Amino acid sequence: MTTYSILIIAPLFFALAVLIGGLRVRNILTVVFVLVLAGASLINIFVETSTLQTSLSHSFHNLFILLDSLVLIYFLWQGIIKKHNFVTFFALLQMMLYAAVVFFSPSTTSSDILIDNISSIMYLVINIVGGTIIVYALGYIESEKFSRFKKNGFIALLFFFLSVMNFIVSTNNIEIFFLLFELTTLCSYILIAYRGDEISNENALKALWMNQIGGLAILIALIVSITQYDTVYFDMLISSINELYLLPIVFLAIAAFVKGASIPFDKWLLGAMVAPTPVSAILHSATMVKIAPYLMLKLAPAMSGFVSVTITLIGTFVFFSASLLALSKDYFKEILGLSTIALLALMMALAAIGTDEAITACLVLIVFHSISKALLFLQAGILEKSFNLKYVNDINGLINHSPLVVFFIVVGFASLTLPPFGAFVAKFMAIESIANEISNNPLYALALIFIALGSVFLTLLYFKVLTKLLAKDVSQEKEVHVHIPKLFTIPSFILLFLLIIGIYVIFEKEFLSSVQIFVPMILISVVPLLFATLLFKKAHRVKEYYCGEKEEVQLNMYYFDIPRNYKKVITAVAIVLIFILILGAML
Amino acid sequence: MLTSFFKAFTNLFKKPQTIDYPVTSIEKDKEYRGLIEYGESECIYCLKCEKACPPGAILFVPVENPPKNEKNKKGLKYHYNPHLCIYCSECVRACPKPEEALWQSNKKPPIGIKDDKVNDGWFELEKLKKV
Amino acid sequence: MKKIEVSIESVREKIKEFYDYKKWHFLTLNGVALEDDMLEIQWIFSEYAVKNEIVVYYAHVNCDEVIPSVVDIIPSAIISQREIVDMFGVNIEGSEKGLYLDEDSQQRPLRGCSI
Amino acid sequence: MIEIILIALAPIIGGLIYGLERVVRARMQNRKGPPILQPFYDMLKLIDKQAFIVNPYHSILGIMHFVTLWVVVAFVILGQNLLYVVFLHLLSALFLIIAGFSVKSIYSHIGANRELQAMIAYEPILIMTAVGFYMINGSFDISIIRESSPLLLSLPLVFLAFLMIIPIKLKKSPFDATEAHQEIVGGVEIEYSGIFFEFLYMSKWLEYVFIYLLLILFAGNSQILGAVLSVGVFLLVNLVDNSTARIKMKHLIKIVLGIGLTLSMINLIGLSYV
Amino acid sequence: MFDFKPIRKKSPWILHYNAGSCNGCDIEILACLSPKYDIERFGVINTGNPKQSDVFLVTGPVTFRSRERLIELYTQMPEPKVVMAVGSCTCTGGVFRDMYNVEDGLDRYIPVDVYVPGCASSPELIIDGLVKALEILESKTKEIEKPFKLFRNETNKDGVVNRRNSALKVGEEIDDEEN
Amino acid sequence: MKKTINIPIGSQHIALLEPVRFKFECENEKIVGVGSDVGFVHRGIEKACTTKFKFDGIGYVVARVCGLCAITHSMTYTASIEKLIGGEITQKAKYLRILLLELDRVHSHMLCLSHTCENAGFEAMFMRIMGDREDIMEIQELITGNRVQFDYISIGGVNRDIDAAQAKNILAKLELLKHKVLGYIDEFTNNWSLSLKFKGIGVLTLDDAYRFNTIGPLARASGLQADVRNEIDYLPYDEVGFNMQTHSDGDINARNLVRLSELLNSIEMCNNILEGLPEGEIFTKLKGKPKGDTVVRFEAPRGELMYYVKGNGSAMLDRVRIKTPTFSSIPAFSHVFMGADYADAPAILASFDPCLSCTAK
Ligand code: SF4
Ligand code: SF4
Ligand code: SF4
Ligand code: SF4
Ligand code: SF4
Ligand code: SF4
Ligand code: SF4
Ligand code: SF4
Repeated sequence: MTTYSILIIAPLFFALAVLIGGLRVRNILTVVFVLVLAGASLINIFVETSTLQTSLSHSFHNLFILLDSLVLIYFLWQGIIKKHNFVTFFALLQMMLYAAVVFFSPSTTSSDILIDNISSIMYLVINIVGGTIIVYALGYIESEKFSRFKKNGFIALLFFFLSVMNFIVSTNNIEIFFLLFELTTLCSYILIAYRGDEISNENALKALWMNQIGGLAILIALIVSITQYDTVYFDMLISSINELYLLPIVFLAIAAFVKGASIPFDKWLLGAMVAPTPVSAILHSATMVKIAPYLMLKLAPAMSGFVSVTITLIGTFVFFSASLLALSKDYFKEILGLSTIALLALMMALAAIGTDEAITACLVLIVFHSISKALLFLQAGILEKSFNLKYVNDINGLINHSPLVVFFIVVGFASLTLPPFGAFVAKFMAIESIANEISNNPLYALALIFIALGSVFLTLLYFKVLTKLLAKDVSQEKEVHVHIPKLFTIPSFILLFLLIIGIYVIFEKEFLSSVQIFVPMILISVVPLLFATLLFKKAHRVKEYYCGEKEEVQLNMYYFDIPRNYKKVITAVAIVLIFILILGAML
Repeated sequence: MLTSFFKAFTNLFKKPQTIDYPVTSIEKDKEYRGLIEYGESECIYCLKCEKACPPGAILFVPVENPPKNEKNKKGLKYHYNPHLCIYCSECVRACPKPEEALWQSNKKPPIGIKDDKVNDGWFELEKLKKV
Repeated sequence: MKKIEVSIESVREKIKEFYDYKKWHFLTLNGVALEDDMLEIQWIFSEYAVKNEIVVYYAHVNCDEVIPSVVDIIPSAIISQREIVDMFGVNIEGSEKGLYLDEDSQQRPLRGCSI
Repeated sequence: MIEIILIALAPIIGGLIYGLERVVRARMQNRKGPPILQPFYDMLKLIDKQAFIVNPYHSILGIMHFVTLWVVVAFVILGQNLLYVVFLHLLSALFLIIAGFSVKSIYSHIGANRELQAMIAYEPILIMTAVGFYMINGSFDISIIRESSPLLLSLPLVFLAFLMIIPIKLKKSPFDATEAHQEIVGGVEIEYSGIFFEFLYMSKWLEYVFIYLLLILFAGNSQILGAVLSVGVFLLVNLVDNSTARIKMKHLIKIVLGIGLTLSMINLIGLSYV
Repeated sequence: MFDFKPIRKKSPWILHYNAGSCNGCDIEILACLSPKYDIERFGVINTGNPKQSDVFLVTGPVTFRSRERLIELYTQMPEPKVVMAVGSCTCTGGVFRDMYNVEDGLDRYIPVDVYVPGCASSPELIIDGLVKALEILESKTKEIEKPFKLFRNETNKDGVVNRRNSALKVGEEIDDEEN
Repeated sequence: MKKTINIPIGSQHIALLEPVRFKFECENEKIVGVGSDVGFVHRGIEKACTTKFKFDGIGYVVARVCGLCAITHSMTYTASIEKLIGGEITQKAKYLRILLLELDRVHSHMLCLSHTCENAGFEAMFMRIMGDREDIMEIQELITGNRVQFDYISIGGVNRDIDAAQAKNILAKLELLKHKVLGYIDEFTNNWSLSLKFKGIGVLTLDDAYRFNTIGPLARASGLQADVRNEIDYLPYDEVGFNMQTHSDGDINARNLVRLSELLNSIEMCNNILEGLPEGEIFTKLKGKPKGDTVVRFEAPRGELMYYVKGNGSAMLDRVRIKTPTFSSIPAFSHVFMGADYADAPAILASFDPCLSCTAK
């Protein structure tokens, strides 16, 4: 059996296995399973380096059709019993279109499974980062007030999610892609609603109907592709695409926008915050939303001219506006969420540019974004569980209580913005590749400005959050360290380790020269420490300057009020851009 | 803004307004209210100045070897604290023999340092006075 | 300078009647220590753009009497009331101590009365 | 070899510029001003002072800011990738900002926050400047940019935008709200003292070197133009400093971003058509 | 080792605190910064921040409410430092001597190095005082000079002086044992 | 959890010359609450005036209430005593008193303007005005023998005379200064960065000005026609060309412009006085001890200064009540700060020209 099938099928069994069994057994099993998955993904990238193609048998296809129908029926059912008109309506619409797709399904075939470099990299992200989050979830879920079965079910669902994700990055058949797309929607629906309270349900339904739009877009793309190009396969579609008729590509791109929660489809991802934090972590880093850039990357070779420019513009615009909107937020996870949206949009924009450099940048960003975001979300979970904190403004001088968590948060933010981390390299290459394109189309200058502004806003955002964390008391006596369970911190260490490996990879792949990476790193870390050890002995400790007063002042976070109507304008602009995209592709 | 802009530019080539004190000294007007000076021999020890002085910067304190002056029956010695004086000239106006016994010069008062005991020393004198 | 004596009880009404904020400028609140532990509290006004027109309302009070506040009529009186409280140790409705004096300063320095 | 010497001397050159500037500013204000070596006296004095620390992170971050800035200057001198330099420079600014936030001092926080906001204003323009160079030379490498013919002619609007951010970086009126002595007593530097303040004081010098080095890039391979540019800009910046008041952060961002980005975008689009 | 002492007097940064003066001397300090006197010639910068200052310019007779602030600022200044009492009322209480809310001059609280008389001290006098102060600064050591009142010597375990709590409430005993 | 930030200014702060403490409660940098403490400089002068000093020396003591309007303090106190004792002083003495009062106003306004510029971050303007202010300081030193504490006015007249040569010298300097002031007016109205900093910032409306009983340039900048020089007759202000200067905007810019036009008016008055100085004695010996009580007001640079003096016929007074300009304006200050940006606070503060030293006495 090849590794990909292990990656797809094994998690299903793991899911069943963890359902039963007590706490200890489950924990040990889970850790083992995660190791297996991580190992498999590593083997896949290092051993099986060639591209791999296979087709699945006819009975598989029938099974998929059955599954798909079941999923759609489930959606319909949910829409009806939860009395949600959107969900019902979209489910019905999807059913009709899906019937048409199955009915008209063309006879030409290609391989159903296609594993290339991009897939291999996605495996790594999904299994290693996702696996780490599952380990973390073990500790997290124990502190919730669920029944034993529901707790185990949570872990099982996460494994199932991994399986679906592994499959989705392996498939070449758009029909199967649609099924898996709907399955991720289903998973996220169940996970978001996991707490079962009112807000959870509401947000789950929101996520459902928004993602259904994505499904619809895929179905439309499928129908157009069948009628125009007579194929349901990515590779055939891309190779036979006509520059003048890019409609299927555009609709698939819209599906990507939906999954990537790009503005104006951003509501669902922010709503997903109500779920237990590991869900947010896994949605934001390793799974779900990563479908978006992945899909874009798959479509990249087919994009050209107008579509490429417009998608880049949309992407960079969303990058800029999501960062801007995040500035006014206070809820820690929401800040992280908006920054995910921003970075996903950037990834999509990079994929749409389609030059080699841009694609590399996109991949690098996918990988490092996953690691950093996972790290940050884990800290968000720790904050909730160990400190009962959700709002940034309440985190007063966290460094006095848990330097470790603050360290992880700082590293998380730094790795998203600063050299020599991967996300920085990606941004760097993004600017370079866009700069290259300006001479082709001046509109890229606008995209460049969006990127420049967006990246500054993101930096501002991250450091604004740090405002609250860092203010350290002068007196050491006040420090009260809060104990944090090992299961919470170990996954963070793993992610940190991954980040460091990342730096090495960046060096290895020569994205940056050794001078650029190591000289500053060494100087910046070693010299100050030397000085510090030399100087601290003689130094006196004094209080801060308060104009001679002794009374302490109140420090709080700065937030940047973004006027309400900005949000509306931004959404409107995004919608208009998408319509321009569709219209442009049709004309 | 442009006026300031050009003003700054022309200033660049002008001689600055600064007086390089203390290298170049600044001549004090002869009417400047500087140190209070005392002519011991002319004083009639009426103590009007002491009473008139708002902060009490003039003290006549009994000492063992008083200055020789037939008017000085109580054996007093004149003390003056330039660090307490507010240079208001009220003593001179009160003095029956201004310009001879007491006058205000245009000299700058001296800078004191720690060893001068400008404050503590004066407390001692005040104590003497009270006794 | 016109001095008008009022009783401490009626002072609020009198001032309310009299005070037209566009015509009269409220100067300040003043206290004078009198004999026998009595205080004279003065509310001093001047008229805008008229030469030498000063009106003083005054009331004689005992040291421990509660003095009504006029802040709702004359918002700017708040600070002079606080000053009088500090300097004379009197009790004016709604005015706290401590505008000038710290706990360990000499308290109510201007009050003539003993204790 | 010459580069190594230059790198080693960078702070000293910066100190001299700063000293000269203090004299020039004094003269513009019609007064005599300090000796030209004054910054070095200050520096030596600070070494000799008793040093206070508020907390260790704060002090270390201050030193890191200085070291990073020196590395930035070194990279510019060595002719490294300009875009990388811009981001490394961002890193150094961020160290300062984190340092500002790492003490419980309100002025330090306001200063750090303003520093962050100022970043919104200058960072995009630095990036646009780098991209402008890239579009002409096809490379971000400073050594290549130095070889090319004077870029001022093809990037006049980008140059104007760059001029606008100089006062921000050098803390000059009208864009000196980040330091704003009368409001926040120096902002982030407030809690530093003695030798720790020394590093911040000297990083100000390095900032001068950095800005003037970038400025000279506009002259390409023409050394005369480079000299003219630096002297001209030096005078201009000081004259403007002495004829304007400090404007507020929000005005600063609006003005610099609004005008600067428009100018540089027009310039870049223009380049793509030429 | 390199001798820093001569450098000290070339870069005196000042901190100004008004401990209850009448403003007369304060505006004269401001006038010292003006173009006519321009004390930046001596390298003076008015930092307004005790942690970066060398010369403490105090005006006023130290009112009760200023006391704790005065000490707080004094202890936040790193050594070596000099204290200048500017104006007659700062030296000895001046016209305010014996008033109930002041206590006869600055040197009741902190060690004063230079007394500048005058009411108000003219800029020339202040410059003279500054020159004198710089001479004294040159000869100072880095020993901590204690304020006289409101001060408790706080030593950490490791022998490092803790300045944080040095200013205490009025009335607390001064620990004389170390002296 | 509150989201506001507390930003203190004072008691020691570089933008302040005096100890005063404001605590701004800010949302980001927008001020939503103001707390203040103005009692740092309380020394106990009122008490000392009734226990420590005799009435004829108090003129020099109350001058030390504040160094900036020292002359107004001596003047107001002296006028109260002269009223209680009775007796006229000579016309020449009155003119010389006005001369010094107005010179003091000129230097004080210039200080305020320069300080406002400094706090608005315009160092060059600060230096320029401070440099030009030295001319006035020289004139004052020439006339009185001291730069700040003039101790010029005593009960019965003034302490020194002016001779013709001095008068000529002063006139020439004033002429120069007038041109400089015209230059400032140009700068204050036309500088782009100053208009961002001053126009529409720190507005006090006319109604609020009435309601809070504000005085001095602060009130006049809001359009309140109140100037004590217009409401008294102890000094012949009408004869020397006094004109009330008002503005209607009530913002920092208006305050600056009011001060600038008052500068011109004061210079003009000084010119008139020096050119039409009557002959005669400068001092009349007044006999007697103060008895009874009186309220006397004068216009200090910052507005109305009021003394209430009560005597009992002996050398010790019963009560000296000093009500200083800033003291009256304090309630208005807090009001103006609300809603402003913290970045504007130092400039707004300086534009009030607060003098806490006399507020707390
Ligand atoms: S000048 Fe004034 S303070 Fe000085 S001694 Fe004479 S009366 Fe006393
Ligand atoms: S008033 Fe004159 S004469 Fe009398 S004691 Fe004083 S100095 Fe001597
Ligand atoms: S010495 Fe005189 S002028 Fe100076 S502050 Fe004291 S009282 Fe005022
Ligand atoms: S910093 Fe500004 S306000 Fe302070 S003394 Fe210097 S010039 Fe004056
Ligand atoms: S009175 Fe004016 S000059 Fe003096 S400290 Fe206050 S604002 Fe500054
Ligand atoms: S109002 Fe101000 S300037 Fe005038 S005397 Fe009082 S403190 Fe001095
Ligand atoms: S306002 Fe007060 S401090 Fe200012 S001059 Fe008048 S009395 Fe003096
Ligand atoms: S109003 Fe202004 S001067 Fe008065 S107490 Fe408040 S802040 Fe201080």
